[in-house]
Amino acid sequence: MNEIPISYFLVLSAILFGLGVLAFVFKRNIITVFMAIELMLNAVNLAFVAFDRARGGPHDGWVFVFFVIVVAAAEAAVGLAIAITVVHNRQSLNIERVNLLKF
Amino acid sequence: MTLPIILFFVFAAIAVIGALMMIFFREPIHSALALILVMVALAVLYLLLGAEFIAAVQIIVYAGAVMVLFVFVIMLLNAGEEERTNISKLAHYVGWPLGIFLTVELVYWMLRAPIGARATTATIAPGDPTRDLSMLLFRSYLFPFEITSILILIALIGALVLAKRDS
Amino acid sequence: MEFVAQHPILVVSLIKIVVLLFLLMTALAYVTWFERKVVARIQSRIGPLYVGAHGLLQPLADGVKFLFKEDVTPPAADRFVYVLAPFLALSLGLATIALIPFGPATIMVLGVPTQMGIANVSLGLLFVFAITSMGVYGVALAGWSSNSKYPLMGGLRSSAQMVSYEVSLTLSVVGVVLLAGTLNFNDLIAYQSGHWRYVRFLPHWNVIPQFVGFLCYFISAIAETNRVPFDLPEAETELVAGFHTEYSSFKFAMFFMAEYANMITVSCLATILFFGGWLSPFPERWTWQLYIPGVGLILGGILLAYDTAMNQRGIARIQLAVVTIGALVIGAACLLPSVMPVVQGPFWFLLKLLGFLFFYVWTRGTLPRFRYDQLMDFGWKFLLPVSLANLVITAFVVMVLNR
Amino acid sequence: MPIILNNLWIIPLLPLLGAAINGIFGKQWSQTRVNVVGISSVSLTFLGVIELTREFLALHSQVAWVRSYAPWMIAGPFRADFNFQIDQLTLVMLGVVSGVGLLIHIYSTGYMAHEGGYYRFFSYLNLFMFFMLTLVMAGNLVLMFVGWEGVGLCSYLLIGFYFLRKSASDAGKKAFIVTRIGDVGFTIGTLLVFWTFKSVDFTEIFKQASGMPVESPTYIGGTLTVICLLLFAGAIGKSAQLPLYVWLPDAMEGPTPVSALIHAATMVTAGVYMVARMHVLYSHAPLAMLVVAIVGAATLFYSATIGLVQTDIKKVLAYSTVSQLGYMFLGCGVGAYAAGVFHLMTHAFFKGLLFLAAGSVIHAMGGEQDMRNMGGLRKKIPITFWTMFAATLAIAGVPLFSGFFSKEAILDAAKDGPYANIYLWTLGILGALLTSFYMFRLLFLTFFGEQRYDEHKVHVHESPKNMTIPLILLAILAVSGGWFAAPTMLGGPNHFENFLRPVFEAGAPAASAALAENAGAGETGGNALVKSLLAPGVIVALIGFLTAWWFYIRRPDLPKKLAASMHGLYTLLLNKYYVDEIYLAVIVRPLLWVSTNVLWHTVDEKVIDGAVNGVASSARGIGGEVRQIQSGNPRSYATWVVIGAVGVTVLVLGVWGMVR
Repeated sequence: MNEIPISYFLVLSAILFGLGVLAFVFKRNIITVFMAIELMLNAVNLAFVAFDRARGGPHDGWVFVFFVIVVAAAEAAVGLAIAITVVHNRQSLNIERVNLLKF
Repeated sequence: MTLPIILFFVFAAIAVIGALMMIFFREPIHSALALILVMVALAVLYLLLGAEFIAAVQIIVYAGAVMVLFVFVIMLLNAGEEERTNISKLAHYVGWPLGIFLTVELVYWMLRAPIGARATTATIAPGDPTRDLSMLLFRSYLFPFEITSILILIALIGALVLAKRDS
Repeated sequence: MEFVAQHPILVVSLIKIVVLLFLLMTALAYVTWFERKVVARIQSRIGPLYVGAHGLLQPLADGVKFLFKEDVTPPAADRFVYVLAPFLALSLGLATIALIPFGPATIMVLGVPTQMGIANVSLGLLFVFAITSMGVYGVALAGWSSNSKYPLMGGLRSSAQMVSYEVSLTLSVVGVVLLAGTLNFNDLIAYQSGHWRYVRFLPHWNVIPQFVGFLCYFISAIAETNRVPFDLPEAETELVAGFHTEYSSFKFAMFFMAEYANMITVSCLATILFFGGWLSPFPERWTWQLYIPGVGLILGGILLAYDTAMNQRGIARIQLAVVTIGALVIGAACLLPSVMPVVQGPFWFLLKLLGFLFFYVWTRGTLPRFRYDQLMDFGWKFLLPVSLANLVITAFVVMVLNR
Repeated sequence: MPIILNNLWIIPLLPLLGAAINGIFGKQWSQTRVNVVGISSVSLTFLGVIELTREFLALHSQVAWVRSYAPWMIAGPFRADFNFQIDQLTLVMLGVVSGVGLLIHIYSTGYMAHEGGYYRFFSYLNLFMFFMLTLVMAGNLVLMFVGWEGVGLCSYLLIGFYFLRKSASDAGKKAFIVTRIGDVGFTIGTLLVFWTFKSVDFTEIFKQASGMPVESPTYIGGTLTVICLLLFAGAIGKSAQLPLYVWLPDAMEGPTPVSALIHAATMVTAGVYMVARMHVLYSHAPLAMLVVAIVGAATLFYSATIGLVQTDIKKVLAYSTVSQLGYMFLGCGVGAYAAGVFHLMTHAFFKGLLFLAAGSVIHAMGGEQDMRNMGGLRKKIPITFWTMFAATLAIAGVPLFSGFFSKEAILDAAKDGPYANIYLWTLGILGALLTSFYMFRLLFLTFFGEQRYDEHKVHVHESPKNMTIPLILLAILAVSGGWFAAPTMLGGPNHFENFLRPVFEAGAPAASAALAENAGAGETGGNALVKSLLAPGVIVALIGFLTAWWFYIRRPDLPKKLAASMHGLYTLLLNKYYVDEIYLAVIVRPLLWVSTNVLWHTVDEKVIDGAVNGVASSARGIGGEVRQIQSGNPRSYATWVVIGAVGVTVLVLGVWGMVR
């Protein structure tokens, strides 16, 4: 009963990824920037699962998704810790105000 | 027009709309909620793709843990509306169009991907997929798995050290 | 229209959902009544009495009251989230029930064979955890959005508590999963059928090998549902009412129901994982056990009838009479050979469920509240290691036995 | 089971170890311990060489024994290994180097006892031994070049041993640089050899070369000729021949043992060894041989004339060394390689002895080197006197002494060898005359006549045992070192040449024929005896002796008169034909001027520094502009990332078309 063409999922993942990129460029809030990254990772995961489904057989694709999720979790933990310290030091969440490291 | 396709379109729409909301909401917490929505929708899509385990993990880890962390941090820092500054001219004038261009391009190539034509009914591996996954994870991918565990540990310590107050 | 005809599953599921939702709502309402009664007895009071016989209509009254109270929203609140939170909490609380199988028998609905319970997911347990893990949001968002001190504290506390106890909750269950080698509820229950080889009278339930796991599970379950003695989020004496301080009328009710729904979910889970779900404790060959539900109900009916006749007056007597007749009729129905096998599963299931609920109430009646740091220490430094050790040992044993 | 033959590396390694140990730890050590290390390493080497000789002779092999230990340079077709080659020639050299080297080490323990930097001296000396042995044993040109340069380095270090003395350090530099001029030729020669034979291994080279035709003696363009001339340029530098001899006299600034070991016995003979080693090529390039012979003859006469008037005892010996080297080259040049090598050996003995004895004299005189302030030391330091007397007789070519045989062999070859050339022979005879004259002059001035020094200032004393014993041993060698060839006096065979025949016959038809004819010079014994005893060499030696006696014993006032009478010539000789001055004016000054004004002030300061600074400043300028990119604003960075992503995707997917 399951006859959705893979390309649907791929296109969706592409769109989501692009939106993630847009958010990545557009958002000013450190935390939301991280969210943008998470969004991109999710899009990639979708692509992985779709490919895995398309080729059938052993589910290596899922394994990769699994690893991506793990890495994303780690990244979020550290990144948010960094965000906290940044806010403590700069009293601002706006990444455009965190610009001492220049020239 | 069958049930799965309808479901797909519904949840794809939810995902895309959620992502857009995430971009356009000013309150970080709203963005977070929008992102959670996207993730849940994606979980459903995974179900449509027959990846039940991944769907569950997606919800448990992403929606249940990572995003909770985000929400926590937002609460902790009491992040208010983000100020739409445009100090970076580059991002303002180049970032946007390029991002859109990238999206369009990716969609184009994904449409041209040779694999795309294949329907999801292609082949379903016999047996319990979750069991196969565990076999893969603990047999062929054992080493990366252990590495990721170490990575998690390191991340844990790093987060502790970073977020700890000096006093 | 023919689309629906193509997919009868939709209709069937819809019907089942409606029915179950109705039952569950009532159950929730009457669990509150049950709790108040029991706590009252524990504290040697009588409890609700005046609204209906034995205050049987009290829940109804409460519901009406909640509905018609003024719905106050603090001006500083973040409206969207403020409204979203209770819906989130309640819907998530109810959603889990969809995965719980109440009985084995496949019943025909519109000629479509389905089982008691809405969905039979191959990874049911995992999905239950998925949904419960989302449960944090309700609390946290509620606490944050109402934009005042106490709710925020409560929200942070309870979400922290839920997150940290979720870990040990999950870990304590993994032992069972290892034993049964599956995540599907039906398979889990099927694994527990039968009796132990040497001690024939003991049912082959997971409590016996996984007793430590069970303890860990139940303790963290209580914490997960923010119940006494872990009810710090709504510790009246410290933070007025925790995360739902600012919530009034029906939103408050939603949180309330959500809490009880979670209780029920968790208890169902305990039943399924450790107490053999719908299985009866008696061996198959004791055929008379089939009569237990019917007979039990009829006896209860007789008891009620006596009560009605002796010490009820006026409208209460009529109400009670209705209940009595209902009980008798259902009991009689349960004795019909066609119905009898169907009833067995749900009966035992509900019985065990009731036991757990009683246990909940009991702890609430007796135990004092933890201090916050004690709670966290207990969760991280005692419960987690213990459940981990349990997991490791179980895994080892399973490995040894399977070779 | 030959031990050393299979582990040739032991022999050069021992001195290297000694050098390393002394160089690293010696500073803190006592002299005795330094002695133990230095001497024992060399003596072990000596024993090793003896054992090696025994094993090699046991083989009775007519071909060279080559062992390769490790690949060293491999670049395309070019390949140079650490491979050692052993044949009779090598054995002779090894014997000379290790034997004389050992004696001189022992001598040094006495001579250097009161000098600073004792450990340094011995470390250098051992290092020199290492390089010299490498040079001698090398199985290919490149490795040989390593030894070649290494000994040059050690010579530099040891000449400038008293580096606090400016003259010493200058002399060191001079030696190094002048030698370098020749080495340029050597290097090019090596390259040319590889270019010609596609290999640098001696065996391979000789195999191919012996097949090639003998080139014309008039045409200079022949490949082999060019190669030989280039290599010979290196030899000129190393062995102090005309016109590059100038460094050797200055090298006398070094300690006397160094002069003995490096600048008399071993290093300076490396050129001769090289020519002998490459004899196959030379014997195929008659023109080159002629050049070698001419240069040798010219040098021997020229430097002998300078030696006549020198007053510094070591300078005299230095010039005589140059002229003796000239003899060796003459020998090689006329195709009597064996004779050349023979003279090399005997010269190592008597000249080493002469230097050591001179050192002993200087030691006795407390550092005095000017012969005019000596005299009458005969009684004071008898051992030194007698040993030196023996050496003088040897170098003067008095019959039965070692020098006699080798020099006669060379002169014979020059007179009636295959490449005989009567003019060169004449020069050789004249050289012999001068040699005997200035050597006896030195002897008389030093040991006879009335003493011309102040008894109270210098307290003359015989040297300690560890100096005299090497003297005696060397004296014995200097006397008997030539007796291999003794049978020739009775028309018998020349054992030395027979010993070396397998080497020099290899692929060199002309030379070997000459040797055969030479060795089998079979007249009747009586004739041969008379012939050799009345050989012009002997006669001129006698004349030289008599003139010297007449001038410096009988009529000591005569030299002054003579010098006064032919003043111009005298000053000319005294100032060594003003060669140094000429070089200074013609080469050094212009070179200095060019390097100062053109290379330094123009090329270096303007061009190179300008380029470097320009690069730096331009980099700074660009950086100053580009660094604006690093605005510190993460959003801009994010945008850059996006730009990169777009670029990559467009490139990979669109341009390269990874997806089709």
